[in-house]
Amino acid sequence: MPEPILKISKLSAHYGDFQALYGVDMEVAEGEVLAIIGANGAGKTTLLRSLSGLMSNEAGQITYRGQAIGALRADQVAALGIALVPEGRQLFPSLTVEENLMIGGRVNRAGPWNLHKVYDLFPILQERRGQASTSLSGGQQQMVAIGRALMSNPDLILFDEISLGLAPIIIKDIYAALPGIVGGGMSAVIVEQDITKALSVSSRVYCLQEGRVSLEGGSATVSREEISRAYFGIA
Amino acid sequence: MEWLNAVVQGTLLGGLYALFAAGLSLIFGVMRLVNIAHGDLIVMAAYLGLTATVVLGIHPLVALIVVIPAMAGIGYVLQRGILNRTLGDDLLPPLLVTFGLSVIIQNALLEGYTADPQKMNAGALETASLSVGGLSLGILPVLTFAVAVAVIAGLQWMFYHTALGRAFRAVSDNQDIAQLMGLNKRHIFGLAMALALAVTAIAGIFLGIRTSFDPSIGGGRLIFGFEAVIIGGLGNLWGTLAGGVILGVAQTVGAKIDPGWQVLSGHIAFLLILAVRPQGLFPRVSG
Amino acid sequence: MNLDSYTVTRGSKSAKIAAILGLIVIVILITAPWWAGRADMRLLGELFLYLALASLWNLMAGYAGLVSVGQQAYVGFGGYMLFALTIFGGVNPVFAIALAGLLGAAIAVPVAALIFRLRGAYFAIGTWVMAEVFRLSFAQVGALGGGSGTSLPVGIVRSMADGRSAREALSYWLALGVATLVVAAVYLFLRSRKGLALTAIRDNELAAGSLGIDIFRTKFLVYIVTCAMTAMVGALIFLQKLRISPDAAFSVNDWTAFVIFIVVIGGIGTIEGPIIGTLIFFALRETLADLGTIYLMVLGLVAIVIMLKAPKGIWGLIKDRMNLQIFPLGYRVETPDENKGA
Amino acid sequence: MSAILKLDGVSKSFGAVTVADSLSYELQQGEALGVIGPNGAGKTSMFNLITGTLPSDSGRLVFAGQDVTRQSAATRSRSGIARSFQVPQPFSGLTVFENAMIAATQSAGLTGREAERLCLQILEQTELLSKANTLAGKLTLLDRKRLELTRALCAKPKLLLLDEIAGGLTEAECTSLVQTIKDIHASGVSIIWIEHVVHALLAVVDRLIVIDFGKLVAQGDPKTVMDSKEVQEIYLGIEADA
Amino acid sequence: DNPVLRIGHVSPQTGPLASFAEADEYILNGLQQMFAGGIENNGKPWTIEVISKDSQSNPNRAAEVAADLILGDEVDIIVAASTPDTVNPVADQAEINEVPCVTTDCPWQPYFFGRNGVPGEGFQSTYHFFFGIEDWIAATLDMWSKLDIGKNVAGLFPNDADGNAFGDPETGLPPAMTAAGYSIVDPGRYQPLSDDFSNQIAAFKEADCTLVTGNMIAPDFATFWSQAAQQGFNPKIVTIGKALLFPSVIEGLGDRGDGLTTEVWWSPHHPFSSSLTGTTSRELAEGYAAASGRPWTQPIGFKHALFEVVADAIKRAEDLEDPEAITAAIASTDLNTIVGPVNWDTGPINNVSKTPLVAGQWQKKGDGFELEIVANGPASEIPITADLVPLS
Ligand SMILES: Nc1ncnc2c1ncn2[C@@H]1O[C@H](COP(=O)(O)OP(=O)(O)OP(=O)(O)O)[C@@H](O)[C@H]1O
Ligand SMILES: Nc1ncnc2c1ncn2[C@@H]1O[C@H](COP(=O)(O)OP(=O)(O)OP(=O)(O)O)[C@@H](O)[C@H]1O
Ligand SMILES: [Mg+2]
Ligand SMILES: [Mg+2]
Repeated sequence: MPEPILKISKLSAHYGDFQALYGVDMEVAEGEVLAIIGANGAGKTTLLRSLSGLMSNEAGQITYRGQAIGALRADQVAALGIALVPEGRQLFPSLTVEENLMIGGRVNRAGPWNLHKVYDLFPILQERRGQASTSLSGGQQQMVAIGRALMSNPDLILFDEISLGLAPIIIKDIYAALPGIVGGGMSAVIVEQDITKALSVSSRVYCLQEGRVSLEGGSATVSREEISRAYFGIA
Repeated sequence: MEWLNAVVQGTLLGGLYALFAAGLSLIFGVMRLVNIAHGDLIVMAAYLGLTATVVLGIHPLVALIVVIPAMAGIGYVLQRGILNRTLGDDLLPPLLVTFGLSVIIQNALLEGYTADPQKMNAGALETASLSVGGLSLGILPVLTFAVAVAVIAGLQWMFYHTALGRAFRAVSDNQDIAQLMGLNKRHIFGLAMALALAVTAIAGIFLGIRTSFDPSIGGGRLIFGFEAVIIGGLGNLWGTLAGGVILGVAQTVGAKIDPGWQVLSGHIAFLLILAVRPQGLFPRVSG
Repeated sequence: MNLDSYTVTRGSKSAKIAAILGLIVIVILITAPWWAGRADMRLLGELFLYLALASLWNLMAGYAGLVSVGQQAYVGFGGYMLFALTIFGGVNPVFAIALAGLLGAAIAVPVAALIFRLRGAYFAIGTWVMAEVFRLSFAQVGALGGGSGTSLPVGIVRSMADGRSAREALSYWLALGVATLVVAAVYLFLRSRKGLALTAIRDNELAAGSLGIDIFRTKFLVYIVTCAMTAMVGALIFLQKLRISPDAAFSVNDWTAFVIFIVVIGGIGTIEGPIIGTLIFFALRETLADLGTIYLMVLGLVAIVIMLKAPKGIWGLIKDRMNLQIFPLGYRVETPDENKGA
Repeated sequence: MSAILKLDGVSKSFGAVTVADSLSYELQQGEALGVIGPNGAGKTSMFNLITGTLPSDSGRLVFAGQDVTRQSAATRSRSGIARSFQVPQPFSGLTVFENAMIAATQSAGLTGREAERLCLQILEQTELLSKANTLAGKLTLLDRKRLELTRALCAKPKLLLLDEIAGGLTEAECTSLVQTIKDIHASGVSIIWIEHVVHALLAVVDRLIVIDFGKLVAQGDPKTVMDSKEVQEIYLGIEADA
Repeated sequence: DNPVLRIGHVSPQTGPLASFAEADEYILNGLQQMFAGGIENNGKPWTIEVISKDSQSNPNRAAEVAADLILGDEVDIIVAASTPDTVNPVADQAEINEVPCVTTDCPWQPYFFGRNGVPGEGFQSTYHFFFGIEDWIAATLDMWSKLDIGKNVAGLFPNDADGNAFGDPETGLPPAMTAAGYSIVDPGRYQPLSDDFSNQIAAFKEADCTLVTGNMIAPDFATFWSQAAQQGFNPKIVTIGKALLFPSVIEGLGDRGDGLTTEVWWSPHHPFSSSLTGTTSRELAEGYAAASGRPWTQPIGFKHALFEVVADAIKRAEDLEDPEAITAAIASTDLNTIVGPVNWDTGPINNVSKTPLVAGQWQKKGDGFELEIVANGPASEIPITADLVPLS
């Protein structure tokens, strides 16, 4: 396995009194696509928020390209080249489609992605560029969310629930675009409810249960039983 | 004719209120910050202007060149040093902290400048007037109104046509996600406060030319500012101008009926509007 | 397992000790006219009134989430009602205080109907504007001195009790009585079924609504009761001040800003907070007030520092460190083992 | 049997997203109904519409013979509709017991010892009794879900709405949960249960409905529905692929 | 050790009224030195201790500190000065607590009627000396009579203690001006700190007013005065109470301050001297100006006189241990102070003694403004120092 681009050890996270992550260990290799699965509330979103600096990490270490980033703010993490496509799309409602994309470009790292490339990837967005982002359909909004993250030319992109709430056809479109996105050597972490999809695009998979890693393995090699045991904790 | 005069004078007065309110509207819109110290900051700007005119011997309007950057700097430092830490879902921390600031500013001004009423001398500008259709319009109120319109147009343009404006809107929509886009919200908030206090500087200078001021008059002006913001609707700058004008006209028309009703009728207009439209007249549509 | 071996209690040991201590303190305070100097009694009287105002504001803002910056409307209203009822109605001042409370409730109903349409910051500003409307309206009432204000005729004050010391004692007891009444009422209310509902609303409105709690009605009730009692306190305040004017009666600084300061410094959303906050506020005032501007700047600074460093207030700090509870609101389930041990 | 709940053309949308598209069905007194559908289909939203936390755009809701369309959530709760939240909504500053007491006093309208007794009973049933004095904010996710169920039961409901309470349970826990719900059902309470853990659901419910894009796309006997083409396509699509 | 007599002093040292109290320190320091040896009463020296408290320009606070002084510091006499907002709450507390009280710097009508005083009955423990509105009217009318500039008067009265007293339709300016042959336009009481006077100005223009009078606070006057210019309202004489007392306000108005007129209750030209020190008015004013580097202001003399009256009463009281004896001594005062004679037996109403009042005009002298006395009809002992000049 090549040198990990991201290494997490003993990561915990709290919402007030409630502990959502308990000492999570994880690694992402350069250029790989990693899948994270787990039931509702398992802590997947919490993990991605911790990685991107949106939550303070009281315990544990996050190392990105050899640099400890656990204490950095989200904007500083973004500047280092980690981008998050958040759960539920979370576009800026008072910005137009193009403004949403341009906000993403603020991080301003060198790389292949720019407005043109994003419009090439999702041509429909060019048609809707001046529209309020809220007036788009769910799938188009997801495209904007992905495009917005790409605009910062990240080295590591995190997708939270990439297909949640989208019609099957749109899910197909998005997954079809995925190779084009991560193709250029970008590493990716994908949180996905649809286990089959998750396994099909990733090289390795982690399963979270109740804030702990309950399974880690190669996507091609883990068995259905292992997954369902890890997923539901069924002994 | 007298009624028309009342309405016209009220509209011009509304310009002054809109100037008080524009800065409030900006920070209320961007970071939901209820700034109790805003009125005192306006008065502080007036004192800075006074000092500049006395020390440098310049016209109050020229003093803007000094006061605007000074207030902007103070705003940035204030926001990053203190106010950023009070932001969140809870209304109380910013309320109490800005109340504390208000008390401190008021009393510091009192220590520094005494309680004597002061006024800035703008020479002929104060008394000049032009006659339009039988109405006598003071140049100063007309200028105030024009500046208010210009400030609001400028803010509006900045808000919707510049990268900074985009950043303001993004942070106000969703702070977390904006951070993910590389925006440092603390810096953005600092800039918003700097901009708000730059507007405050203009408001303070015009207030200081229009009337005499002392360290205690901020509070009374603050409430008009809030009213204008709320009447206009959250985050809508043109709405804020409309709110100011509605207040001004309500006051002068009320005063026409009975001078005792001047301030009261402004407040009543505010309450009536809210009774009918609790979101204000022109709330920004949000998704 | 037998459920009968479980018992549910609503107290704690520290609370029992505190209750006994509290009773002793109250008894000692009741006897103050026999041992305290006039100035001390006056200071205590004022402290009690601020304690009452702070507890009421805390109930409203800390429990019902109604952050009002316009409670001076009811303080002033109560004061003016005292003056009107005694001067024009010939009502006995003590009786007038109670009546002022009723009138306060009556005026709070239409006010609430209007301002309850507003949320959060809008609500706060709305209450403030409302208080200004009260101030400016009373300034229009010539019979009560208009903008100049008026003094309570000495004869009315003298009619309260024979002699100066009897009068001062009465006025002291009224203040102590109102403060005790308010704190006790807030405590009992919060322990009641409605109080439980209020705490639930504060924690989670969505769940509260789904569990049968009428959020609007509960808040409305709290608002009306708070305003009525605030009006009573206001009547008492101006019975001490002897003079009322719109600016003094409806002063946002004196009756709301300082009260918010007290509650937040002490610890909002706890019954103990306002008590501690009142003590701190008076300690600061008594030691520093003669410094004038400096005192006020110190006050502002304290507000800022506490808010930034200890947002749960002084009581919050104490509670977190020592797990103390003086006014137990909650329920405790005692397990069979604990029962055996006890 | 008479209908305890009737949805008649209930619709709701958020801008472009339609979460309830003219939903119509009846729930019989004492019936247990299962609800399945993909993520974001509008299942939770349907509960929000039934309980009144979400006002409907159009349509009519009848509960126990009464039109409740315009009633507040609180009123509906007091007349016997209780729910658990998919994302637990505890009163974090209160203890587990106090959380239960709120349901017992505010919704069921009990007082004093009677309320306390009911709470203790239910807490025992949901295996939370040992945590009665714990602050709800400190509970683990699993216990939060148990608390959701506890509170709903303490409200003494006629109609119980359960939103994904089995997710993340161990097999043993799941079995005991199924037993608990069966007991509740047996005591005459009508139940609607949203659940992704289908085998748990099938152990309890009499009937199954499938929701997709806010529309009722299939309903009927659980076995038949599970085998239907719609469900194969939209819900178990993953399995079909595999 | 000598017995100690405590004097409580309440004044607005901070807040919007602070200008009234700016000379406090100077006066109190002077007194401290003078009282260092104590005051003799019945052959026995008493140490005098003055405890000064700040009302923060807030009537609530004034009542509070007065009660503190009375109950806490157990002062034997309480004094207060500067506007009804300070004087009335303090006097009310003194009255109810039966502590001797002397006050000044507030026209007597808002003092007496504002406290619900009943003519013929008056108050038990509280005494006040200053001018009355009738004096203000007399001084003003005398000044106006020096020029023939029309009879239509614009009246501006706020809805505050002073404004209501000055604008009172029975005892205020309007009936007196009408009786003197003027016709007054009074649009009604406005709320202090108004931002707009255009309605009033329109009414004044409509009625062709050439005279303006009233009682205002400084910020309101400033607003009114520049709006008047903008809207082409150019009266010949403006005589306003309270707002135009202080040089700093006039300076703030720039050239527009030149020629404004106001009442003069005390000035360096007043031919009186202190009963305590023999200091003349001029010496007191110059002493203050030299010590503070600021121009003299009118309250200086009255603050000094307040303590003259108190010291005199202390000397004469039959028994300083008995508040009633002190009150009696105050009541029987007959003293020539630095602001003129004070004697409660000759007052217009119970508990009130009047001091002379003249009219003055701010006239530009070099860089600054001087308050010149331009009319002295009611008090001819005070010399006229300049001629009245109408506004251009
Ligand atoms: N803001 C919050 N406050 C309190 N608890 C929270 C908050 N956000 C999430 N949680 C809780 O933390 C736990 C983990 O949540 P998280 O969102 O990480 O789960 P997830 O695996 O992403 O679930 P899903 O599949 O539903 O998105 C859940 O129990 C959730 O209820
Ligand atoms: N208040 C709201 N505003 C806007 N959209 C909403 C709101 N509430 C829900 N939605 C959207 O409605 C859709 C249906 O949500 P709902 O929670 O009902 O789904 P669900 O069927 O319960 O899904 P899951 O199985 O994931 O719980 C989702 O796309 C959601 O984002
Ligand atoms: Mg998630
Ligand atoms: Mg759901």
